[in-house]
Amino acid sequence: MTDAFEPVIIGFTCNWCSYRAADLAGTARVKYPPNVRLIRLMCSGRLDPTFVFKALAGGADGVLISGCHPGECHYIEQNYKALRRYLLLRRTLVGMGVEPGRVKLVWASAAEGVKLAEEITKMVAEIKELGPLQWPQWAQGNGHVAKVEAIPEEAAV
Amino acid sequence: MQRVTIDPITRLEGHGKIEIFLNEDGDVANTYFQIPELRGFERFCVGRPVEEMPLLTNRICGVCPEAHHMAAAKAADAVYHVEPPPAGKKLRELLYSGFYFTDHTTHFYALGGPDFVMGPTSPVAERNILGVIHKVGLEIGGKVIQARKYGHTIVEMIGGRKVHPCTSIPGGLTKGITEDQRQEIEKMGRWAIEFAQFSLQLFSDIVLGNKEYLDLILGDIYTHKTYSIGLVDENNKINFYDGKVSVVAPDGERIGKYAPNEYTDWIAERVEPWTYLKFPYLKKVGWKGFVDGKDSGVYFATPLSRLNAADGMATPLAQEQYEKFYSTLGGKPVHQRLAIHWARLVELLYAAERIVELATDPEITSDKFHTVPTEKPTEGVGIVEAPRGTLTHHYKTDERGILTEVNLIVGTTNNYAPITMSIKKAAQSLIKKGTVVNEGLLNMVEMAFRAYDPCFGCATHSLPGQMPLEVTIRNANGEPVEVLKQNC
Amino acid sequence: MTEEKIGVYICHCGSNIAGTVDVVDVAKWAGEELKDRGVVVSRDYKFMCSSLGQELIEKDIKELGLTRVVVGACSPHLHENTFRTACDRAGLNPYLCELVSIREQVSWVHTDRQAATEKSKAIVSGGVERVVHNQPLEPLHVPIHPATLVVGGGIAGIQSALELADAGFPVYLVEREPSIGGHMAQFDKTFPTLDCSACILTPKMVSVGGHKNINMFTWSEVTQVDGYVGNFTVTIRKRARYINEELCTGCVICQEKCPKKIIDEVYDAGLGYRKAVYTPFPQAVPKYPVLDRENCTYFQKGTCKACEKFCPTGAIDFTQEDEYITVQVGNIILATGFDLFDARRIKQYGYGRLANVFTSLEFERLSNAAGPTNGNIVLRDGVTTPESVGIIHCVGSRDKNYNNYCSVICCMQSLKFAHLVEERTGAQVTNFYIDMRTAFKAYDEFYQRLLEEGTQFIRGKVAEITDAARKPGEEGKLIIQVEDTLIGKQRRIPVDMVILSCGLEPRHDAKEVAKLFGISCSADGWYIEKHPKLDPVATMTEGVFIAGCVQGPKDIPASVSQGAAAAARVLGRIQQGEIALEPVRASIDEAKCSGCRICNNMCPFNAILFHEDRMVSEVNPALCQGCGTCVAACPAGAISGTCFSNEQILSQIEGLLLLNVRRPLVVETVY
Amino acid sequence: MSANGKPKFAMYWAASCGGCEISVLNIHEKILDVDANFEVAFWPVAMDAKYKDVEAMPDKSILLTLFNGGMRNKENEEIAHLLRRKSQILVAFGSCACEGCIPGLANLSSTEQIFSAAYQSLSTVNPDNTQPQFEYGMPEGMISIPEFNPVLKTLDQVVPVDYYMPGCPPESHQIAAVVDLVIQVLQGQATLPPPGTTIGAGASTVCDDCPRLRNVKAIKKFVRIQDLNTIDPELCLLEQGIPCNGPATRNGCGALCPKASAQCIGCYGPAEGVVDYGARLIGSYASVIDSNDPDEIERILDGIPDPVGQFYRFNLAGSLMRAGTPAWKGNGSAGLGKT
Repeated sequence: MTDAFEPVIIGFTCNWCSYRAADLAGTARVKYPPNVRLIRLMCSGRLDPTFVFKALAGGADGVLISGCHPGECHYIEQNYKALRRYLLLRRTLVGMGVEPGRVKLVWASAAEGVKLAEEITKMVAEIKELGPLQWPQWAQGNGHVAKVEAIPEEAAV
Repeated sequence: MQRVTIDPITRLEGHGKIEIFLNEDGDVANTYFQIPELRGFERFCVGRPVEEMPLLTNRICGVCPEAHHMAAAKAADAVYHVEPPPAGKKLRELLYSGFYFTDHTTHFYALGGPDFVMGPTSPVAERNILGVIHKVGLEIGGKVIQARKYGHTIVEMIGGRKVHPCTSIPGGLTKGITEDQRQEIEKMGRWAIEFAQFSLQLFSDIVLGNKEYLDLILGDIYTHKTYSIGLVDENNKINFYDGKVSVVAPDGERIGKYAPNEYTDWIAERVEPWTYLKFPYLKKVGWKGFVDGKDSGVYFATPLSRLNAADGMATPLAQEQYEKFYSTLGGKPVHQRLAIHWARLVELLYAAERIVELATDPEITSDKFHTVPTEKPTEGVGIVEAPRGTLTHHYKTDERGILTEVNLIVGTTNNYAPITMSIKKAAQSLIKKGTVVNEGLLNMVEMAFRAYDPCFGCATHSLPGQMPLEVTIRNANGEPVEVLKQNC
Repeated sequence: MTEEKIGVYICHCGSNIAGTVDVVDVAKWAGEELKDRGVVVSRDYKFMCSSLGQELIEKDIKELGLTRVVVGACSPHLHENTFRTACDRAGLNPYLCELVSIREQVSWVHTDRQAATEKSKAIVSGGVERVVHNQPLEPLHVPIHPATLVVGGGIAGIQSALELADAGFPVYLVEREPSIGGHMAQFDKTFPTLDCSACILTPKMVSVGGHKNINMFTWSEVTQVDGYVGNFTVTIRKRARYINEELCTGCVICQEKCPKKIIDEVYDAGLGYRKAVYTPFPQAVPKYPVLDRENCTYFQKGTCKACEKFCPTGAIDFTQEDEYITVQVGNIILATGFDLFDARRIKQYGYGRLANVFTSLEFERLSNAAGPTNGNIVLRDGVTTPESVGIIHCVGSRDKNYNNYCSVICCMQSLKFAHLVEERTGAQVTNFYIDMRTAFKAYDEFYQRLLEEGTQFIRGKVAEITDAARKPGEEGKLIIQVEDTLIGKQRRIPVDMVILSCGLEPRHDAKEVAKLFGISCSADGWYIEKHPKLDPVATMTEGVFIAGCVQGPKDIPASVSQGAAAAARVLGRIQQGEIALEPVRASIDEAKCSGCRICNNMCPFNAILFHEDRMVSEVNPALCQGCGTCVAACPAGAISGTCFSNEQILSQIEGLLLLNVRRPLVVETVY
Repeated sequence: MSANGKPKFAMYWAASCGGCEISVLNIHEKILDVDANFEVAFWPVAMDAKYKDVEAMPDKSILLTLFNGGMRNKENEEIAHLLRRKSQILVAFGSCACEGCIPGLANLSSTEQIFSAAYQSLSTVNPDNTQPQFEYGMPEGMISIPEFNPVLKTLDQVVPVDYYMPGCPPESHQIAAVVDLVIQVLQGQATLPPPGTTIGAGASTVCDDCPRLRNVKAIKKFVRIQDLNTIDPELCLLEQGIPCNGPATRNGCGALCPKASAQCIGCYGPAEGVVDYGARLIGSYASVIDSNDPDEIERILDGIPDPVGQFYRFNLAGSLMRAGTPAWKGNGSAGLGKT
């Protein structure tokens, strides 16, 4: 790792909206930091909390979950399931001592390439603030303290 | 300087380890009974909802999970300032009596019993439950297995599971019992009374009828004049599930009784750097080291101490046995540790009688077995008598009932100091000028801590096999000088 | 360690990728670092999507016996099909090919060459780990039922229905109102040609009414839609007309004899009256009237039955009840149109408070020869002809307080109004606009014409309309307060009549209807097309198309073209006879399913059924749309999904994080 | 093979409560079959248990070792490595060895926190903050206790494991069945399942064995069990708002707790093929919450005050986030195949 901390963020995108938004950002040559690596799902409803744990346990410093705006789900209402899971997942992560800011839910329509790019830029900056996720050290049990007591109300929903 | 290491011995949590140091003259300089394991329940239970405790703390001990289940449930009741309805309390006590019956049976026939039934000097290979069965006959062996099964059945009927029961919640239980179950339990209870009486008869025939054993029991090796504690009801009769803890001085004078929420005024724990387990002692008297007498805070909590701390038994047949016990052993209190085995049988009879009492209680099949808590949860202490000693659970929670602090004083822990003392005394009496009585040392040291039935003891001997004991005598550099090992 | 033989192909895309990413290094890295992950060949090429590039892949598949292919190039949405087809040609199942995007997601959005190159490596590594778990699949083939459901009897729906019916395929046309025709039937003239709306619409309505392939349900609504593309089952509620259509001749004597008058809020925009039993307008199709139960004296008071008494054919039937009819269709076209913006919402314009403020629709009726005033443009009093008229554009449109979008038709309709007013009353007309938008054929010419006709134009958003006179000459007038942005002055223009050129809004129930048909609305409520440019009449839901204003505000020609276009798309499907679908589907392992029923309400397409007898749930692959929500919901891990399986995604995560090439994060203590 | 021709059997407890042993004892007469078919080579509860005797045995000379308890200290790990070397078949026996069990919750805390909770508890009198020392010099000489691990590990995070036998404790009838199987294998009447298999349990979840009625789930609120006036004895507990882990927990116990109107707490661990137990519960519980409004969803979630404890009660040490070694490691390329 270089001396300046460059976080790795895994992003889960919906095939119908946010992945297309990412495409759009590309076609429009909108710039954002290279710290995020995207995975395409058919729907944010496919997002299994396992994926998030897997990413964080595997060394990612943050996870971005994005889906269609409420009411615009290609599968009618599955993004609401994603919302429900995200809220419970976040509580669980907080219980494990992971700062809530490390996992974010962002709604982005196929037209919102710019918004997605902005959200990514914002998140990269926030994660840099938080610093590296100390998972390996926690896994060793070295001085991990569940420092995050409450969930701040900055739900990105 | 030489050292004797006995490792591992029957363990409590993890292996027990005994270090015996000899001085230049070859006499015992000191002994250390180490408990080399810690799992951290008092930490990781913090943050959990209090109603989880009867389930989580089960896992402290798979031998007496029922005790933790009950102590936790009572502490949780206290946290919510809620009383289970009468049926709830009685169901819990019935479950608990069933457990006591199994546990005491197992201990006497599988662990403690063999020493007497077979004789302390009999080959180790025979000094186990099969040996007992061979000597007293197969059909008794059958009875023993039957007794264990019956106890487990009662536990499962009310607790939902044979090991780690799951039905106690703040304010009572999740379920009751049907009339059919009640009848079955009553039937088993009546059988249990006969079995308990039979066991006492067996004890008096084989042990009391034999001077050699009596001397052994009354001998000085296993005598410590310590304080005795035990849970008693409002009439100062023994109760396993509920009441106040009575504290009796070595001279038999009751210096007081404390309610669960007063335990911190009475009990304190000492940390030693060479073991993971703490040493509880009487706060009012103070810690004077591993010594007995009225000035030393060391106390013990066993069937014997419970008899000492109480004025009698709450059931008629057990009361008779109680009186016989003291008249035979020359009045209260009794300090000879081997008498714990006999005292245990008196409790066995009490447990059996209690099963029938509760099973025939008209309220026992009521469907009012739970009170919904209405008050804000705060703090609470729950105390029950585990077979191996007074068990204390103390919880503090936030207003949602999430635990913020947990303190546990576990059954066997109460006896950590006296066990250490008994081991030292046994060693001293048997190691003189560097000469060691092999079999004697092994067996006597064994008996020393086995009398207390430290956790896991009950499981230890129920299989054909040999005692897990070996003594290595090493010099100060730790090089083995002599190895004594039991062969069979 | 995998047995697969993986080929990796990195595209330069000219300089599109190579300009920012060291593609040669990426290809080299993959060939070396990912060798023990199954990569047997790794190449870079100028244009992978070119025929030469594709041949490169095909050659390797044949000669090296590749079992998996990873292409690092552009977005799958662009060329996934290209490379899948290439693999297919070489005899490799197309679904064993994975296209990862290092253009849209890397070279086009990043600038730092090193960082971009490293990220590309990670993305390729993710593709490699994932592709190992891809399964060979076959697309699903679904037969197409030849019948089509068209919802909405406006001009767009009419056009679709006729196109399909004329091509010889059955159509079910469902209309909520008593007659088809939609908004167009309410207009007098149509811009820019000013030809009579009725004259051009009525013939189409008639041919729909009489078409042997069109089954028309007016006064009806769709209540349920089941099934999937090619095979929808649609339930239609045919509301009771209380008219026996067999017997009714459409003589409308009942309408004449009916004693009950009601203000006609729908067709006459509240300006005229209708009866309790009525046909909305003379040319209505079908010709049968409707008896409106809420207002019928007999239904409300129990006596009257005048209509029944006078009906020459005894066609009145008070016992009629709603009917529910189920039809099978292969495709659906939604053409449910728009609602007019409710001008009351803009208080300062005084509509509903100031008598002589009219909405555009009201004006359409006023100016309509068949309307309540027989085409006389008069004030609310019904007699006075206005001497000055103000027409306000963009009412409820291009306004962040109401609707951000432009309603497209307002400018042209305002010009039309201005022309009609001047033509018929000679009144002075002033148009208040923000911008004039007169694109499309012959529109701007019309604007020029109006300028010549002397219509005044003031550029500025009207602040207020009031009857509070401040200056002489304002008494008894409506004063329009506006900032004239061309001269940069506040102005007060007194007029007799104000016409609010109201914008278009999605139907009030657009969201429920969208849910019913399984399509999605944009935030402002218009239905979302599959692609805004390349596929404007299809939706993300296979087999459901949209036409006319449901997709967004548009004028008549555009609506007609979309109606025809949607029909053409459907005809194409019908001609094919079947459709191939991506095999993205979920399935349940019955051995693992404990029947907990948690997945049972996960599926909006009702693809999950529960077998009470075996106590297990099952996914119907025909109904499953492959969203994977149930897969993530199954507590037992008994549900798996093709194309996006746990193995694929978890492996991709490992690849993206380079765990496949990195040392363990935590080194085990070994004794 | 030993002198008497009987294959060697071993059972060991690391950091455990002894419930596993009790459960083994509760197979009653079956225990005699074990004695008849095996030579008990090493079983601390039963007999002489000097480690160096085991060390003296040739590698792979023990046919079957049932290993229960978690890896709480260095001694536990040493024995795990020792027994792995000496055993042909090593079975992770019971929840502690399989997934860490309740003591695995300690992985949420640091060693410092655990020690201060234990040795500064409110009944402890410890003014100079004495704490156990791994090595301590007494006047008579040095004595030692095993070094405390910073995290509790599962057995397969320390050594490769052949089979997993879940449960806290494994139910006696399941143990009996496995004993029968192994004996049949010895007599050539059966073959062993492929390594890595979970034995003595089902492949589905507790709901499979639960007699309670269940409907399509739509949860409006989660309740704390003590707050219910009455628990419907017939209806699915989850549908009553009680967070029952049954849907995600491997079957094998016979749904004992739900049958007793107590929620399943998950002691049999995840179902076949599941990567992360808690993630399955998060995904499924949240999915059936009957609201799309973030605030209302949060209110409903307040009914689960301790998500980590609820979802990882037995599984934390075996979970992706709190595993002692990186979760992806040793779990197959996709972290699958481990139960």
